[in-house]
Amino acid sequence: MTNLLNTILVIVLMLNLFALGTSRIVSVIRTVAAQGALLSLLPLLLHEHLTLAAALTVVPTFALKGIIIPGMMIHALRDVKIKREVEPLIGLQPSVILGALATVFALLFADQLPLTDAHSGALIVPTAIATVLAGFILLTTRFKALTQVVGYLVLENGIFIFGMLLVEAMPLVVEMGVLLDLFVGIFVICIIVNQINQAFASMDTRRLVSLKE
Amino acid sequence: MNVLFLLLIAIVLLGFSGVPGCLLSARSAAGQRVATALMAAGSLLGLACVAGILCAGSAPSLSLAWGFQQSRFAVAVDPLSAWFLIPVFIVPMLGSVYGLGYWKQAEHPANGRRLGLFFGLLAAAMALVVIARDGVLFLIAWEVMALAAYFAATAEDDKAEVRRAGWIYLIATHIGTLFLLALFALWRHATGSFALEAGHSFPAEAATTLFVLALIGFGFKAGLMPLHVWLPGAHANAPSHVSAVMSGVMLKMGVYGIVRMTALLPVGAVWWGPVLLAVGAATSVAGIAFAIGQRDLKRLLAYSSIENIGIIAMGLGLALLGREQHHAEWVLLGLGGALLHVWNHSLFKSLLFFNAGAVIHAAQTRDIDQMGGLAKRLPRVMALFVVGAAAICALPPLNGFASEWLLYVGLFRTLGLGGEAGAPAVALAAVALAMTGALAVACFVKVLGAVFLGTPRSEAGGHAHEPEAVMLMPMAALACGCVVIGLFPLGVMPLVAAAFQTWASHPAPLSVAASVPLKSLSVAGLALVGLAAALFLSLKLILRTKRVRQGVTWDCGYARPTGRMQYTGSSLGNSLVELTSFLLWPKHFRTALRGHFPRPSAFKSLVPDTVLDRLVMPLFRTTGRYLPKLRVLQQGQTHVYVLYILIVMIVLLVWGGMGS
Amino acid sequence: MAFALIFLPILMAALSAAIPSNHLRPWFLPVTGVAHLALTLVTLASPNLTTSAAWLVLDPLGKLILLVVSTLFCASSFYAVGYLRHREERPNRVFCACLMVFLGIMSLVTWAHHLGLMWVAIEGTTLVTAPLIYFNHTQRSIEATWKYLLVGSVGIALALLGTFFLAYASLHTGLEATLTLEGILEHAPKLSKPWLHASFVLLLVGYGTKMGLAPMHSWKPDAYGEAPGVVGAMLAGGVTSCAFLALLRIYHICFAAGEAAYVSRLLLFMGMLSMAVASLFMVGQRDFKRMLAYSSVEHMGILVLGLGIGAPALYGTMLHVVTNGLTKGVLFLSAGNIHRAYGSKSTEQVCGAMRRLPLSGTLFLVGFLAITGSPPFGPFISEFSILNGAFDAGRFVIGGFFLFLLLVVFIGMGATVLKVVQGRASFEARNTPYRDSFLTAAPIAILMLLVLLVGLYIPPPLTALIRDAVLFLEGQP
Amino acid sequence: MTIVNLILHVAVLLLLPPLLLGVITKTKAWFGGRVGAPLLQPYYDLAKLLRRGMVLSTTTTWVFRAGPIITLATVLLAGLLIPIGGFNAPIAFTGDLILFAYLFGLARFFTTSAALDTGSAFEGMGSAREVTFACLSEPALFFALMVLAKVSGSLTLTTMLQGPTNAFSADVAAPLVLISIGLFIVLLAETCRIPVDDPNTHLELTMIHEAMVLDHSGPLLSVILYAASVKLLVLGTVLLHVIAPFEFGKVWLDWPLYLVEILGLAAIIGIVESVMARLQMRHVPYLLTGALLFCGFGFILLIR
Repeated sequence: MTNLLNTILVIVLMLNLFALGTSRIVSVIRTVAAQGALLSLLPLLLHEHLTLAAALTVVPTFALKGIIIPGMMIHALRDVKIKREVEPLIGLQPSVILGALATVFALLFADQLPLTDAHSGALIVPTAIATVLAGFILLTTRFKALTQVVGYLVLENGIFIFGMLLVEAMPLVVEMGVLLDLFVGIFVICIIVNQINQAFASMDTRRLVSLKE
Repeated sequence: MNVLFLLLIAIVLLGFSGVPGCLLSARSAAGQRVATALMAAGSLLGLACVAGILCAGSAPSLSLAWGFQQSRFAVAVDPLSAWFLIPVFIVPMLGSVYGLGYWKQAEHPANGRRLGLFFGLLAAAMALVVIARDGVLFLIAWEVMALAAYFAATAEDDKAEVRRAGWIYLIATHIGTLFLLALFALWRHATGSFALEAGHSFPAEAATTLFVLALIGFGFKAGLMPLHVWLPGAHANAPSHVSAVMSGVMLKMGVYGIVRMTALLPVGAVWWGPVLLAVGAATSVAGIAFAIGQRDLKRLLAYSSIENIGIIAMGLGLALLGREQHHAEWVLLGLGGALLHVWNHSLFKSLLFFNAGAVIHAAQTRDIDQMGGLAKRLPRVMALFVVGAAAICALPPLNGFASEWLLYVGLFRTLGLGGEAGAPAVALAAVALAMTGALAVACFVKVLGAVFLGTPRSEAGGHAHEPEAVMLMPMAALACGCVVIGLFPLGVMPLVAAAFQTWASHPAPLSVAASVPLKSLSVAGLALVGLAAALFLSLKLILRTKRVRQGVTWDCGYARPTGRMQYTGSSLGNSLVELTSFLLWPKHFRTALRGHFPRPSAFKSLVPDTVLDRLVMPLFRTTGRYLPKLRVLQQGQTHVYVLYILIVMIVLLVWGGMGS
Repeated sequence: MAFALIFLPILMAALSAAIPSNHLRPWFLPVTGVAHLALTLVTLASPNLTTSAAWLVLDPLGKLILLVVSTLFCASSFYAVGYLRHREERPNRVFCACLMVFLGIMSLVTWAHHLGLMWVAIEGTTLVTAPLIYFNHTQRSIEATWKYLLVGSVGIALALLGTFFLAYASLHTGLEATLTLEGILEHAPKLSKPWLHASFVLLLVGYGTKMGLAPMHSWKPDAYGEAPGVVGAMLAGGVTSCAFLALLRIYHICFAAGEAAYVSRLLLFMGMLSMAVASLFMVGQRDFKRMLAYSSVEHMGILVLGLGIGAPALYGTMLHVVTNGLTKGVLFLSAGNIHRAYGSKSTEQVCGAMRRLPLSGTLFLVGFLAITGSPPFGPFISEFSILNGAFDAGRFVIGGFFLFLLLVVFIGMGATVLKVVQGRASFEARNTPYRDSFLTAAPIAILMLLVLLVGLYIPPPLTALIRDAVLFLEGQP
Repeated sequence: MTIVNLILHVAVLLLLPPLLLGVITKTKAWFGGRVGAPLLQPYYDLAKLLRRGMVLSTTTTWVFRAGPIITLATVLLAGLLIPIGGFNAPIAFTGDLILFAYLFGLARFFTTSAALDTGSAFEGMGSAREVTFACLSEPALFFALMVLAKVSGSLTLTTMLQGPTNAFSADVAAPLVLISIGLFIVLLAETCRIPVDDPNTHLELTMIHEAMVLDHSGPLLSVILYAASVKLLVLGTVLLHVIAPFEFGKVWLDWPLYLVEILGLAAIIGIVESVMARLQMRHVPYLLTGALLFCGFGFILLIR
């Protein structure tokens, strides 16, 4: 079981790096969608016996992370002219390297945090942290509003991964709350992104610097 | 019925005296009259209470619980408070009467009501400061006083210079307040409560910290150099009766604070007294030196206030030294001189500011060098001014001399006469005092000569007019005060003895009268007056038979003298300014004369405040220039903002440590 | 009772959204506000109403915040009517609805005794306030909203991660994972330290972002600057208080877990940093609404600092939540009026407000004096108590630094405020249509009076409430 | 006995002063190889001036008349505060030394004001110089008084001035010498003699005292001249007490002794005036600073 779990997690890490490495926004979104879909399966692996609760967690997660939100983004992307992230703050290569470094850091940092026997051996914590960091890298190095939203999504994915540690112990309500909340959050952000698009005829957040000291 | 309730009622009357006016129209004089009536009622009631308390020889106190932890609404009136209460009740009352003529509501619809409101509030707050016996209450009263003074002084806030002066005052007073916050917080930390009661014992360093905090915090208000920066501007730009109250009474609140704290603190380190003496000496000499350099009449008066505060500080320093070295006589003379000078200064400085108000009203300028010859137009004002000026120069037989005389004798005592132990170095302060006296004479001769004597230097002075009675009466009252105290200082000595007991926490071993022959001083004063009168009469007799011709002033054969040929105030003070230029750093603006037929040339000199204009302002400007450079941290780039979050998270994680 | 307090505003929001009239709709706000305040007072008065469900408990801390939020909303709601009168041209359906939902969610925060639920609620505040900030639909307001949402969401995401860490901290020690406050407090001493520390940092950063602690405050000046005054007041007085409540919860847990030393070190650092950054950015600030935002940053710093000083300063800190909330209301609402009257919020155009708007201008000035800690106003008492606390805790250096920063803030803020209120207004500024009306001035005056009251005489019930809150924090209910 | 002394004291104070002026001018004349005016010339002048009428400038006020009067009153009172000859002063009390010093301040205040009252630039210059130099001579005087107080252990002029019986004991001799030099300079400055000021010149630009009294005429001028001479006597007497504290303790010996001393002092002043030139105006402060330093060092020497 743990091996399968870890393989998935490693794939997730790879997807992070891929997301960092590609420049076409569509493919970034697709990557994250795949990541989300993959993650939504995790609960099934963690539960020894498949419960209704777990199933209830999986379905909406899959729907949200895999389909709805990416769909909205691509929809938002449709009426934007530019298709690729023009010159990120740091180039694609460096950001991939940064991502790799972040992964290493995550592995080191995870050793500081003791795990219960049930979770020992699983790569959950390092993956979670690495994904969060990957999200941060996307957020801080990309200029397109959409890409930043994607970064936020990756961030949420990382948190979701960590949530897996608790998924059996925690009452479902939190999970649901999280998903609902994530959904609404991304939803509102996408609305604003559209507004930005209409108002500025661009998604380049570098245009949004009229408010400063 | 506790007399303190009456006193509180009086304070409330003062505080709300301006309120009815605010409800009336902006041009109705009624509001102002009501305000003055309320001020008068409150002040008289207050004076009655103080008199009653002093006669009864009691020290009533009152303490009610209120909202704050470890703090009570505690007020009390002991001789020290009573001493400072009296000017608080007298000067603002006279000020508001003076205001009836000086700041007519009808002529100042824009700010008259506001001024009235804060004028009353200022008086009330000062009274509360003096009787407060609880740290928090004291702070509240203190800040209300400071803010009320700010709003009263910036009545004409549509003028840029008024705004600037007010802003400097506000910053200075706020710094002072912050020091007082620290002071009372430490006090509470050391004694366990905010109650301001003597008899606590402190570790030495705690006592010293408290003393230093008090010295700085209250020094800002009192105007000790170099904390005086706010004083000249604020006094110059405030309406004159506000300046009178600020200079005459509000500065004394700073003095009161120092007196009170030193009374509360146990006998401290040996250097407290000398430090205060040195600061006082420096303040007085520097203050009066700066005063001589001024062209703005009210700035000049403000600097002379600084000088007088310095003199008071010397007295306190002597008293502290005496208390520390167990010389009751030094304490008696130092404290007595200081306290008496507090009264005297509030009398003659208010008088002088009232005069200045009348003069400025008449001449439409504050520039001394534009005035002149006002004696002919304002004879009464001039006569009253002469009294005030002579008094502030500590000339016998007026009140200024009485207080400085006490201080002198005290300082001379430190020589260690007749074999008793002494601290002769301290007596050097007497020399500083003497120098101050001589400079003061120079300063006020300059004012008297340039403002009142000679012939008008400008048009406006030409048709100035005597102010109305409501403005003259307060001045006359204050002048009488100066003369009476000057001739019969013995009368107030019982109060001094009582104050001594409060401050030194043991009764005075010997009365002031026993220590110094004030009676003989009165005799000498009366002798002087008699002598002068006799000579005056005899001269009259002689002149009755002689013929007295009128003519133009002898001008060495110059055909057509004009007013502008007179020696100006600046030129009168110039030689002294040059003498003290190491301290004053005067600025000269002159255009050189060139060629056989030089073009018209002008010379101008002014004395900026060394501390403010050469130290503080440049400092502020520099910081103001470099701080905004930090703005680059916030350039509106969202991803940079997110980066901040990441960084701070990592820093906290690493710095905090996992602590496993 | 919880449900009443939470769902009444939401219900009213639905109703208001339903009715068509742009003119009548705003009146729903005061109705809601008054009703909510009344319910709040009833709840505070009667001890048996404070538990509505396992997760919905109103402890003293919640009571305090609820009181602040409800009072502030009540005052602002009347102001909002007056404000929307001047903005008839804009549809206000979304605005009114969101404002009321906002109140409901904030009530939820105060009641929530389940950290997950509380987190959801706080995220909720982020979402409903976005449209409020976006009310003007200008490019600048879009930008402000975007930054508010993105930075806020990132912060809140970290808070979620922190919450999970906390849950795992209890799970790790073999207890069943729980996020109910009681559950965690029960086993607090047994929580696994590394997870607890990590979660505290994440929660501090996360909720600190919502509070606007430097350097996570970057959204604040933009959002406060672009939002209408009434929204600014609710953000600065409401949201920040709620976020601070969240932080209090974590502090409570760490305190119970015996981690006070570790926690206070970080809190002191963040508090000092926030005060310093705020004061630096206030110096020479030309935009008086942004200046208010920085003042808010500064006071969040003071709160955190007080928390970091610990037990001796807790009373002052709790009091400061109240005084800061109310005073911020005064400042933002009056600033809103001035902005409306001059059509600008830069000190280059705005001067002579005291002559142009006697009421708002004066209230703005007095509010400034109050917030900078001048006696006799409320903030003085709270800040002074914090200073006393610092000295009692033996942190004299911190105390001195605190005073120094207060001075810098006073100078920076005062320069701007005095520019605004003093002097003479320009001709065109004098001829703009806006005048002080009862609805736009009276609520501010009432808030100001409350601030003054707290400064002169703290009502015994409030004192009792604060004392309870402090005792509750120190774990001795 | 005291009555006699009192009468003598007042008589000397009132009558003697002009004679000093006479002696000084006589000495100067003698140095200049002239016969010079009779010793009693100053009395004749005063009498003549008293008989004259006077001219008042139209710009003046009562201050102009008050100046001379108050000056005279103050110097006379000062004269009553100091012991003349070997006898107590009529008015003596602890701290009268300060009154003594400040009486001159009062006189200065009104003299200079009276000068400014005329609105003439020259009198302005005179007043400016007067008040400026006073700022240096006053502290010098106080240093001297402090030395005397310390030496005599008293704050009463009578005791202080008659005190220094042990004047020639080693430890106080040096300070006393120093302050007597300082006092002499102060005396010259306060009484407007060469090298500080020249009472005979009439070049307005270069004068102090004479410049201030340009406009006074007739009786007022006589009052001024008389007051100046009284001032000379008073300060001279103080100086004498310091430099020549001899006394026999017998009335019929001490008064003559005093007369000899004071006239001798006048002669010395005359000599100084004859052998020295007047300093440039801008150098006068240095001279006075010198006096200040002498007295200051005297004090430091004493208390060290």
